[in-house]
Amino acid sequence: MEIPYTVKPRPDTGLYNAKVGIWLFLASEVMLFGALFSSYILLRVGALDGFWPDVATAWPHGLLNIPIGTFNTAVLIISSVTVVMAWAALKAGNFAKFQKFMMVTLVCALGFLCIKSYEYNEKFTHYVIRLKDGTAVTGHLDIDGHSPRFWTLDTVTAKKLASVKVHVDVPNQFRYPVGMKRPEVAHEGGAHAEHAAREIKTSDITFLQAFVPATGTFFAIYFTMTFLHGLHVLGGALVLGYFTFFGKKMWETDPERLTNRIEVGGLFWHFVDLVWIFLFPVMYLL
Amino acid sequence: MHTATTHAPSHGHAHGGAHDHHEPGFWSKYIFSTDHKMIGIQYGITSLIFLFFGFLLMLAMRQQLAYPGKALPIVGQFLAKTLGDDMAKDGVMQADLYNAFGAMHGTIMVFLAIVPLAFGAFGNYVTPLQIGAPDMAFPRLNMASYHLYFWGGAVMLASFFIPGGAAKSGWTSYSPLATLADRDHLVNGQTLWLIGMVLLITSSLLGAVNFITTIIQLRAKGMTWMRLPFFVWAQFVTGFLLLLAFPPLEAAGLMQLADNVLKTSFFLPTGLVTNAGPVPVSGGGSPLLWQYLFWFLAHPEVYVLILPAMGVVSEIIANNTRKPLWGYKSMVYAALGIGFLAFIVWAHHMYLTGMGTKISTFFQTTTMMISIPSVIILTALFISLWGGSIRFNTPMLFALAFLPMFGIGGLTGLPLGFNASDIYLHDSYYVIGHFHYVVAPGTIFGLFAGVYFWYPKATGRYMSEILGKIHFAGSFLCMNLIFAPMFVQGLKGMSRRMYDGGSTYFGNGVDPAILDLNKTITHSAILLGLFQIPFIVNFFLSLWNGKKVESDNPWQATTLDWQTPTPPPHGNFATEPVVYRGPYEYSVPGASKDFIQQGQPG
Amino acid sequence: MEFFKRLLFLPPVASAHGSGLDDLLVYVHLLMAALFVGWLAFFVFAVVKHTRGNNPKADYHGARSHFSTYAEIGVAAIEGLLLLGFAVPLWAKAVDKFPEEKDALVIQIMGQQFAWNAHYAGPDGKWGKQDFQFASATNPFGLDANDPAAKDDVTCLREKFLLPVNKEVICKISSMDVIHCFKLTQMRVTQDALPGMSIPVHFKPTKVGDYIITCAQLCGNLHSTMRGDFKVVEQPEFDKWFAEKAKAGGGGSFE
Amino acid sequence: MSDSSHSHAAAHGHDADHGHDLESHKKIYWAVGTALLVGTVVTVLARYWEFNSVSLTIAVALFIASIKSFLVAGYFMHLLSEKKTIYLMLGTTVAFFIGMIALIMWSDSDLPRGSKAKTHYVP
Ligand code: HEA
Ligand code: HEA
Ligand code: CUA
Ligand SMILES: [Cu+2]
Repeated sequence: MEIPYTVKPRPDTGLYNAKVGIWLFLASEVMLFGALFSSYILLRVGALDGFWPDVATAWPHGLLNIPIGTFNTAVLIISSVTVVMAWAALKAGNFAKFQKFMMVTLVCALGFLCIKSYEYNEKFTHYVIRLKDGTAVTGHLDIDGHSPRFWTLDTVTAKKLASVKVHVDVPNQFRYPVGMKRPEVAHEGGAHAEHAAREIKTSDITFLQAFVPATGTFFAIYFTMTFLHGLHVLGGALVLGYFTFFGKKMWETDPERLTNRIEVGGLFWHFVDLVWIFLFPVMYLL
Repeated sequence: MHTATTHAPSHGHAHGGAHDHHEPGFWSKYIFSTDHKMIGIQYGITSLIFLFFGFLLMLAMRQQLAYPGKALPIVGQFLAKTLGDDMAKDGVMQADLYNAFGAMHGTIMVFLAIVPLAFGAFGNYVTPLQIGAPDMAFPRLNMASYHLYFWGGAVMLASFFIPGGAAKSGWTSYSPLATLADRDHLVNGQTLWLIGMVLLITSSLLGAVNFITTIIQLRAKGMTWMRLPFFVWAQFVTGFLLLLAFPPLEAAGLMQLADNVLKTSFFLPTGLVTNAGPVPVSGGGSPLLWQYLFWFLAHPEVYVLILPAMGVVSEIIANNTRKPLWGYKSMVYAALGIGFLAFIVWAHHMYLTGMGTKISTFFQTTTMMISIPSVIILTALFISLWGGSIRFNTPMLFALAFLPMFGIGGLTGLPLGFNASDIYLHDSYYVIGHFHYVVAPGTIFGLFAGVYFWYPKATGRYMSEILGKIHFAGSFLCMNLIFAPMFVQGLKGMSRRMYDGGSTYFGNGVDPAILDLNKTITHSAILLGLFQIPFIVNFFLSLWNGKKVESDNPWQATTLDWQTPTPPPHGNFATEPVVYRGPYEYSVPGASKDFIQQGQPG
Repeated sequence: MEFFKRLLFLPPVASAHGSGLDDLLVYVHLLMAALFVGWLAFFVFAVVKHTRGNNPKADYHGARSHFSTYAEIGVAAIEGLLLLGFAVPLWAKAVDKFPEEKDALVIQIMGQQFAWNAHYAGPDGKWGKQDFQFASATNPFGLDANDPAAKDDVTCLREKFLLPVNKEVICKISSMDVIHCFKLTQMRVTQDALPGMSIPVHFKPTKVGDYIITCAQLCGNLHSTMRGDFKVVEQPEFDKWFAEKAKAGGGGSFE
Repeated sequence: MSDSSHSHAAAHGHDADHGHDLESHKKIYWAVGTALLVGTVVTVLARYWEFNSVSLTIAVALFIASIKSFLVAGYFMHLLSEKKTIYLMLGTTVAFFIGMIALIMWSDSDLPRGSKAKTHYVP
């Protein structure tokens, strides 16, 4: 006996096997991301009522780059449209058109990942520094003209630097949640000190860390969720890419099967898009 | 049949189509097989070995409990040599080793022994046969599940041998302990535990997708939902439990992994100070978050442990009473009810974390509600005995014993389910007694029954009845001698996870008599081990020596699995089966034989 | 009742609310026993009566009575009764109906690997300033030694502390490192000690004597040896001890 | 449809996929895509509106996100024209999803009287 309904739908359920499978898989993904979103809420509600710029212990607001995030959202949305168009092209029997749409999708996927990496790098070179006098600043280090990644206070002492130059962020560029008192910001230069460079003595520093997962619960959950999401993008792109470039043979022998594969792959892709639709406002905007 | 004709959903392609030979060699036949029966057998052997290994870990612990501070006989020196002085100085089990063995006993028994045996082995072998399918819906995904399981197990085992030893924070791995326990080793037992768990969870998830799809899509013609054998229903519900309950633990596992490796603070609150000084983390996390996510999995998980066993027992009871299951439909609805309620009772493990009245009332109400479907299933099985013509073969003996054993385990869940009485019983040996009654003489007996029952289908030979009955009688006696005294210990106030068997607490209202009980339990456990020898001998010897089956249907059973050739070939059925009736048409009035097979026309 | 409690091996109760809890334990176990015996009797009877020898031809329909439905409804009803009549009220009393802090003795309990510590506000009734920055193995409560209010605080670190008999005690349970579980077997009190949280429990000791706090949550390799000792004494004896302790330097008693 | 040798792919597809139907579907896909982009922009703008309450800001953002996800699931994933089996499966999942989040939030907020969350050094 052969396994039935691998291509043709089963009459009483109206579905072929892989479609049932992918929806079940997506159901489990819903619970996976559901747990992460629950954690997000719990961590956020439980965060200390600290204030910026002590992003390490409080819940920092507005530290992510909104324009870039918006652009990346658009990239994913477009890729979703092209995936569904690619599938429609197969349904219409047009393999060449399918490949074209798919190519756009893949470019979008690659673009998304590149932009995300850029953002990650941006965070890894962005620092929070706490000082002996109890104040704290955030900003980029300036070591020979560029900001290194992943430094800690230990790195600075190990390199025997007597002081570090910091381009301090302007706190006003960040938005405070309504009702939260704006802190008295302790840094010189007032409101016009846009990216004021400041020399800080190593001996004054009690804590120095880049915006890495260990820096605070916000970063921890931000990196975990976006990284997991990124992995999904990568996985989806690999599968779709495989069919784009190596699907011709299946198309010639069993076009309906290929169409189904693309439908299933597309469902996964849309789900990844859907997760981002929630991740974006939750991480960047709120 | 070409395996290439079937594909996994979107993800399965990584595994290529390389194993598509016509003449299967050793590797593709035994290791990279995509045939559900071979995969089922792989699962079965592996998980039985893990079951035995989990038991050996516990024997060492029991020895320590009965004779605290004395060198372990036989293995003591070996452990001292392989694991070092921190773990077994001079062959004496150290506290760290006790905790490591305890955590690994729990983990191995639950995730590497019972679930793979109940779901992976029986589910894989029997489900497609019973629904009249040629294989699972996604054979290569099935193979991937087994391999993930195997590697998950390998990682767990490897963790014994790394510096610091295996995970030692209980199978529950509560943070912050799980994160702080071994912080000076970058790769520690807990890290490997988490990696192993992620592999095992992924394996179970893929398995669940596969099972549910198979049951929905591949039922033979005429196999309507209400004609499914109860075993299949049990597997179906189990599949959903795994599918929806496991992902939160996967998420939690990844977060704890980040806590351990990347030094994040998901589960670490602000202001942690250990005896070594302040913990250098940002803080701001929540230790309870781990528990929420863990128990969101772990409560449904316990029904994963019991439902397949109930399924096996139901099949065997119907077969050996020679009559239909009483109240089949209400059993099905009860199983669905358990599946649903299982997701909303989890916080009964957390009553004493500081719960308010409202939320704990909610959870104890649901906990009481979930006991009702269990009562319904058990009652239906009891009443099924009435009017039967009972054959007492080995599978039936184990199946019958399952009923009161599960009864004791389930009933002792009630005082734990009331939060007020849980105040006294929480984390005592009463809890240990409760769940072992369910999983050990309960589930294990159910699964033993299944092994004896389907062995003739898989091999074409019976297992020996005499050895089987010795195995049964000895196991039944010993299991009760092991677990019944635990209730007494618990009620007398003895806490679990006590390396010294509770001796620190003696003389303070704690009755020293529990020390003697520790000895009783340990001796019974050793005896229990000895009574497994007939089983192991029987299992292997019967492959060559067992009595040959006279037909494809040696137990005169009704379900489709007995309508295949013995052992079933690749593709299972010679011709596509068609189903004409319900699953348990035994002793139909007026029929010429006392059973009518599901696939028999007319 | 006492008879049943002895049958359940319960150690004697030493707190006011404890016997209510034990009552519930007895009722649940009576229900369980009734079910177990009933079902087991049926089971044995059914199995013996319907062996192959006794009953060569099985009955297709089997039992026809509706008794089991009534039994199931009965089980549900009794469970509901125990739930609403006992469990919920007992719990509500335990976690919601706290005595007024002024009428009770309030102490802070801190779990630590691997010991229990107690902290009294001292005769002035004011808690000294506490912060985790000050906390260490020897100062688990993180008391600020320079705070005047801390001077008379009484801390019992890894040593026996006293409680007056027949007076409500409120314990605020917490932990500085990992999760422990504050369990007083004879008092019938259990509460997890969670780092990052402070959770109150209350009870009224009714029997003079020596008791221990056990730890009922796995907390590391010496978990099984983690214990705290306390003694329930008459009020005058307690007052005397307390005054001496406070004078002896209170907040400075650590180190 | 130009590639006649492969047009049977369409003919064998499920649902009612006549070429003409497909054309109208394609239009819908583009429209939905546009709607999604617009929704994104609106969410971002809404953030700068400074509603006078945090919860309103959150509600608006999540409301728009829900609409967007409805569009994706409904049209791109053709959930609106799916089969009963899928609805049952997803219904269950969504119920547990909501249940999980709600119960965790509830558990974390219902503490005994007098408990202090977030810190353990204040009695
Ligand atoms: C397969 C496993 C399994 C099953 C089925 C159950 C079933 C139940 N469990 Fe259990 N439980 C565990 C495994 C299981 N449990 C484990 C592993 C733990 C500990 C985890 C840890 O902390 O490490 C635990 C812990 C645990 C606790 C937490 C205790 C604590 O830590 O303080 C609670 C509390 O409510 C509980 C309750 C229940 C209830 C109410 C049921 C109900 O579903 C039971 C319903 C069944 C019945 C009511 C019996 C019906 C039968 C009859 C009436 C017939 C009787 C017949 C005869 C006697 C012949 N369990
Ligand atoms: C499914 C789950 C399961 C099973 C089956 C068991 C089975 C057993 N368990 Fe365990 N146990 C747990 C899950 C389980 N346990 C968990 C979760 C904990 C808590 C851990 C923690 O604290 O974190 C625990 C803790 C625990 C403790 C408490 C330790 C402590 O708190 O300090 C004890 C004490 O006696 C114990 C004993 C036993 C015994 C004697 C068995 C026996 O019943 C074992 C019986 C098994 C056999 C006899 C082997 C049979 C095998 C074969 C015959 C192999 C044949 C092989 C081939 C044919 C190849 N277990
Ligand atoms: Cu503290 Cu166990
Ligand atoms: Cu449970």
